[in-house]
Amino acid sequence: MGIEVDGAPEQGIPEEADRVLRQIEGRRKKYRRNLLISFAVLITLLVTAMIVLKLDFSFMMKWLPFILAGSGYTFLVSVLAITLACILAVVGALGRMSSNPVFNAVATSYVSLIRGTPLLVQVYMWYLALPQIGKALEELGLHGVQAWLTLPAVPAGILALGVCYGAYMTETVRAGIQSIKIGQTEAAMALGMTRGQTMKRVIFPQALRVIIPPVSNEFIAMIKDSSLVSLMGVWELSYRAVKIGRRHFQSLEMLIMVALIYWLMCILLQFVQERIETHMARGDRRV
Amino acid sequence: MGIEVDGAPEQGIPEEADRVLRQIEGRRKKYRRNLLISFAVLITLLVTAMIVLKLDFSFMMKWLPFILAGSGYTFLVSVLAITLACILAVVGALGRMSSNPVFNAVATSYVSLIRGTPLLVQVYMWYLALPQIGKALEELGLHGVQAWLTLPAVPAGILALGVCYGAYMTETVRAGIQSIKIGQTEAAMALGMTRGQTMKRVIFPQALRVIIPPVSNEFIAMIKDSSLVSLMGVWELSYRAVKIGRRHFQSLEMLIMVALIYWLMCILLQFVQERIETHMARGDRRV
Amino acid sequence: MSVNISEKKGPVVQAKGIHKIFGNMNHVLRGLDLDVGKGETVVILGASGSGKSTLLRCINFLEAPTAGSIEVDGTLIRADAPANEREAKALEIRRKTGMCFQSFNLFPHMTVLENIIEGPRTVLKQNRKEAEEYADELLDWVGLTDKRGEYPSCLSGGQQQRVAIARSLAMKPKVMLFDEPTSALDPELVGEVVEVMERLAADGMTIIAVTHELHFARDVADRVMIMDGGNWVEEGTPEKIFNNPEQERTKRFLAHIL
Amino acid sequence: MSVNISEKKGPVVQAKGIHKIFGNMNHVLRGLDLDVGKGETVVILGASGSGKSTLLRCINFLEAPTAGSIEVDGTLIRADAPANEREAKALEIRRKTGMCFQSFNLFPHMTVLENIIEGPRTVLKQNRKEAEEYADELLDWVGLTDKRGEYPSCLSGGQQQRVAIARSLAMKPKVMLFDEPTSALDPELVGEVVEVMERLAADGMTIIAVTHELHFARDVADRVMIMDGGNWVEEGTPEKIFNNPEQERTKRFLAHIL
Amino acid sequence: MASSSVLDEIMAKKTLVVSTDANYAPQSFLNDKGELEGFDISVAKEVAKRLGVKVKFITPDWDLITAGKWGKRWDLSIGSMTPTAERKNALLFSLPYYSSPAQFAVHKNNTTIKTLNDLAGKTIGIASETTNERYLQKDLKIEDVNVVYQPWEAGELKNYPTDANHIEDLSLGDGLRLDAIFTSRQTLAEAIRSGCGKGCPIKMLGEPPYYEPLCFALDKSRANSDSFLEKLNEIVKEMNEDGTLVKLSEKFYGTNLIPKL
Ligand SMILES: Nc1ncnc2c1ncn2[C@@H]1O[C@H](COP(=O)(O)OP(=O)(O)OP(=O)(O)O)[C@@H](O)[C@H]1O
Ligand SMILES: Nc1ncnc2c1ncn2[C@@H]1O[C@H](COP(=O)(O)OP(=O)(O)OP(=O)(O)O)[C@@H](O)[C@H]1O
Ligand SMILES: [Mg+2]
Ligand SMILES: [Mg+2]
Repeated sequence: MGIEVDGAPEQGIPEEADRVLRQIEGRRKKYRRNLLISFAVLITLLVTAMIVLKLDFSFMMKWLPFILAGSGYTFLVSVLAITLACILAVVGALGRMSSNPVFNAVATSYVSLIRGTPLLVQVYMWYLALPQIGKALEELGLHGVQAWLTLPAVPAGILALGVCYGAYMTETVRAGIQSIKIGQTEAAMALGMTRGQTMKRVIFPQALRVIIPPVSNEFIAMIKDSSLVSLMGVWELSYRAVKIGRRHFQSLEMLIMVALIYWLMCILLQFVQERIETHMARGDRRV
Repeated sequence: MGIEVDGAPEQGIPEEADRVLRQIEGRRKKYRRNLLISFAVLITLLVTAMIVLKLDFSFMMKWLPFILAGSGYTFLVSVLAITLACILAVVGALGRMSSNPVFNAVATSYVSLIRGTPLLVQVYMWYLALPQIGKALEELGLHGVQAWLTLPAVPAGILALGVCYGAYMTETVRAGIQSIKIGQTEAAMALGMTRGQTMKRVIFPQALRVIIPPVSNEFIAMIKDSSLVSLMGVWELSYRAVKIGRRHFQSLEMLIMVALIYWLMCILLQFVQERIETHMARGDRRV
Repeated sequence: MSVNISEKKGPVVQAKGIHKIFGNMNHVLRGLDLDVGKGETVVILGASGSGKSTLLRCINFLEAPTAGSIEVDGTLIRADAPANEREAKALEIRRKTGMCFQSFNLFPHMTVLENIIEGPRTVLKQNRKEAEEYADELLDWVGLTDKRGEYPSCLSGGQQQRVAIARSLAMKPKVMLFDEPTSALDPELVGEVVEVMERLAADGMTIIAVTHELHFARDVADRVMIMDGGNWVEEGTPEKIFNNPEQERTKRFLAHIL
Repeated sequence: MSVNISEKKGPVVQAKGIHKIFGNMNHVLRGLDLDVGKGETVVILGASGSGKSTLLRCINFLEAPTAGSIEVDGTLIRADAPANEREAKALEIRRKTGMCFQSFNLFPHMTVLENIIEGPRTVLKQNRKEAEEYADELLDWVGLTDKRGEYPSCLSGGQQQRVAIARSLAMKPKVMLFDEPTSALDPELVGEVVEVMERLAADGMTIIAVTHELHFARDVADRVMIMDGGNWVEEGTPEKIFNNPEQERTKRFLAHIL
Repeated sequence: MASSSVLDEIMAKKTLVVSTDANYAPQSFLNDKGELEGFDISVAKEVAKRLGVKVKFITPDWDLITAGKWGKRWDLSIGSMTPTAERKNALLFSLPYYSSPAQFAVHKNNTTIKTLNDLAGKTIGIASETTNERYLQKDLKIEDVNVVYQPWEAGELKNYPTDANHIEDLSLGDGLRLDAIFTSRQTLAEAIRSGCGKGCPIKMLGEPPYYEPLCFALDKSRANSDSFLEKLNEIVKEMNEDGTLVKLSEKFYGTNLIPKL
């Protein structure tokens, strides 16, 4: 039995271990290589499928710049809507956890009603129903209200998306806040912090770590849902693609193209998301 | 200092404590009452808003039975699609965690591609692109393929929804599996179970608990997204509401009505979901 | 550095007739009294579930007692006071009370220094310089000056608990409450935390500790109190409790843990 | 019931030249040997991070050693064997080895009985009746017959650990590995688990235990081994190690925990 | 099998599958019993009768119909489709079975817009990718129709998914979002008649700027459609000559919209 005396520990790595380590390294490399090959094959398959479909690539290339020009609207609407959604989500989450019955009821109804109805219907409500409410109010004597409530397409779209995603994200934020261990609240309270200070200084910064990944996912989903504003005639990505597709009766080409553009945007955003998550992980066990 | 001798502990509850307990109980009751009042006020507001909008209620009531008849399709499509999605999600999650590079690449691409493109585009692809691929294959000599790949509206819708939600749920299932503590795997492995047995007998049954709530949410979301099959001419809820609305130029009435129907369905499903979750919690600390 | 210089006199903590009833009539504390004098070190022992943690948490109102009153350094709260008055007074008591938990509960998103200055900055509205100066003194005192900029996750359990003690001390509390501060630690790390607690007691801090570290109870405590089923069973000097326990229940309990 | 009747002779576990290198050249085990004879009880002591758990986990191949070989009851695996052969042999070794963890790791979705029969049913393909009969014997042996149908979350830590031991024994293992089985337990609950381990040793089970329960090490172990930095520092009978340690490092370590 | 003609296939399965977009009254809509009804529906039933087969309707999205490549899901579109040059890339058109006047409309309360020329610089709502939009863009090419464009330019063309949307938007108020809309006369007449619930507050403006012929459409990508198209043209001619179409037009539109062939 190889008891070693107190002193220099055996530092050498035996040849056998070296072989095993090289084996492990080799297996990792091979795995990574095979993974790459598999991806390449899959992309090739995808391209082949497109060729088999006899897609009119020159047509697609011709309209690409025109369609891409719509991505500005897509981005504008998405960014403003997600900002609105984040604000609503935080307020909503506080409401859902509040012991004030009014605040709680409002938040709960908001989440239930919005999550229970299709976004499409909500878009119409912001666009069509709001002016009618304005009209009704005007008849009750409030002059000029209707003009205020008759939202142009882009603001209506931002409101619709923001309010809708805000309801979904309310639950995400609430789950994030509730995932922070009770011990953190207790430690902060024991220092004499008020509930507000505890939330702001201790709980929320930690919950943010948990919340960021699902919120990025929501943002990615929203980029795609923002195509709903095209219903109101905003010339964003989908609108342009659908319009060109209809005009030239090559909808399939345009749909595939716009799908690819969305996909690229999503991959890009996922990359950004990963960077943010890495950055947020700095308080974690060192790597 | 009130040291008590070894013996019968003081069982009596002092009068003061009684008062405090009654206070707490009173506060809880008051809270519950206020919450109910708040909800009642909110629902009243909602109804008032509808009246202010001068909605044509008799028109809505007249068409209610006809539109409700579409909920059968909505349900059929949603139930079959969520079943497909669950199967795909489990396979996909295993793929995402697999050390087989091909399986892993396929699962990863599936998730990325599907999550990166709008569902609308996917619906069109299943309906429009598949027959064209069939035609191309037929030209390559495979007779009868096109007829097979020319899916009727309902199967195409089920496939589109199922494949799309399967991709989203893949990540849910993966997160659920990975949320099970490593100690569980180790305990199972230490008993001599193979990886497959460990997954099937120990990890998956526990992950199910974590997975059920988000999957129910997906199901609720899918109920609403199932309206996309109306594009292919399936006479489900939305199709009926939209067509009647357009026919009589009363879209708002019909949209609000269909939104309320969806909302009721969602509330119903959430209720069912809560029952299931309670049932699943039986292995938990006793209540 | 001397954390707290005081002559031993007059009670700092005075709990009277504390009852705690959880939810559906789970009667956990059954009318306890507790007086702790200035500079005194009291160790509370008792079986799991006897209510030790609940009592500590009632003292700084992390848990509101169902009946009785708590007085800490002149601030008195009755269990049946109106909710908003109780809330305000509870904040006051908590500022005068430091508490260390079994699981440390450091703020993981802040460095060691930030953890320590968080209380003084947010609660006492001290400026950064003032807070950091005292934090540095405290870090020196617990021997962790070199960990000043690290995040808690990079520290061992023992180091984390020492930071947690420094964080409490930064508020200049009148009493320190310890709830099993060493039971989450590896055996070799227990020593460093107990050593800090001993120095704290020696510096004259008033301490109420729930701990299974018998060495601390025996050598440092002025008084040991045994709890069972939400009642005091016996109290006395460590010599008396460990060598000549009177009550049968005390003997049974000590047999288990010695 | 006697769990394992055997004469003490011949090694059951034979580990030779075990190295373990984690990830980026983190050399945790540095060429360890270990022979454990039939019916022998070996206790491994060492500071946190010295590699005790890693060694135990290498013995039943929960962690594959980077170099060396492990032989358990006639099944031999070399570190550099082809992956699929190693995988198959590892399953064989795990079936001959029981392991108890610090955090019990009972399956929370199964009742106590289901936990115990899970291994025999799934791995050994026993029928339900056979498995339940033996499970009932084991439950009787660990004194938990009345908890047969409960879920683990309703049991105390000590009861959970006893069920975990029964679960391992249900596989009729040749060796039992214990990795700090009592360090997650409240002090009053440690006794009941140690008592079961003692009876196991008395019944002739081969045991390798990492534990800080000095009472067990002193009174039950046949041999105590001290590990530091992935090397053995010293080994011997409990009397020798606790009363006359030779090595400076052993003395330093014992000073910390005694 | 592969070389059998479309007509043979239809006769063999004894069913004619017709696609129609049930978005437009009185061409094709859901009646008070929730069944399909309208001019197009009646025409389709008549066509099937004359072919001696049963008729089956399918109601996909308009985009799915105009995209072509139907993959044999349906045989024929009877949906008041204008044979524009681009559509001819994907579809085959029969002889026109009726024609439709295009029509402007404004809000009832409007007093400033009296003639078509007053529309210069105004915001006009149209359904996206319809002949109406192409006309206002001065880019409409219809077989055998000489289109005369208006001398003025609209201020803004607002696109909507379908006509119902801009009609509802104009009903909100004069000049609120739209000053005028432009669609087919039948659609406007139906909107005014059915009244958006409580009296649709819009009125027609001026004379129709053009009439567009409307035809049946076939999938160009489906092989061997020639005999079917010939047969359809025969049937259209018969229905035109024996007065069937005129009768249906008067039933559904209240006027005769059937051109002389
Ligand atoms: N928040 C709570 N809600 C309901 N019951 C509680 C709560 N906290 C504690 N209890 C109950 O009070 C009893 C006493 O708990 P407490 O934590 O004070 O015991 P303890 O003496 O600190 O035990 P341990 O040594 O395990 O920490 C427990 O049995 C538990 O049932
Ligand atoms: N899965 C792993 N990956 C990387 N490093 C590991 C892993 N497991 C253990 N280690 C490293 O091996 C070292 C020894 O760990 P091990 O758990 O064996 O120590 P131990 O003696 O059991 O300590 P303790 O008393 O804390 O349980 C640790 O310092 C750790 O850095
Ligand atoms: Mg406690
Ligand atoms: Mg260990």
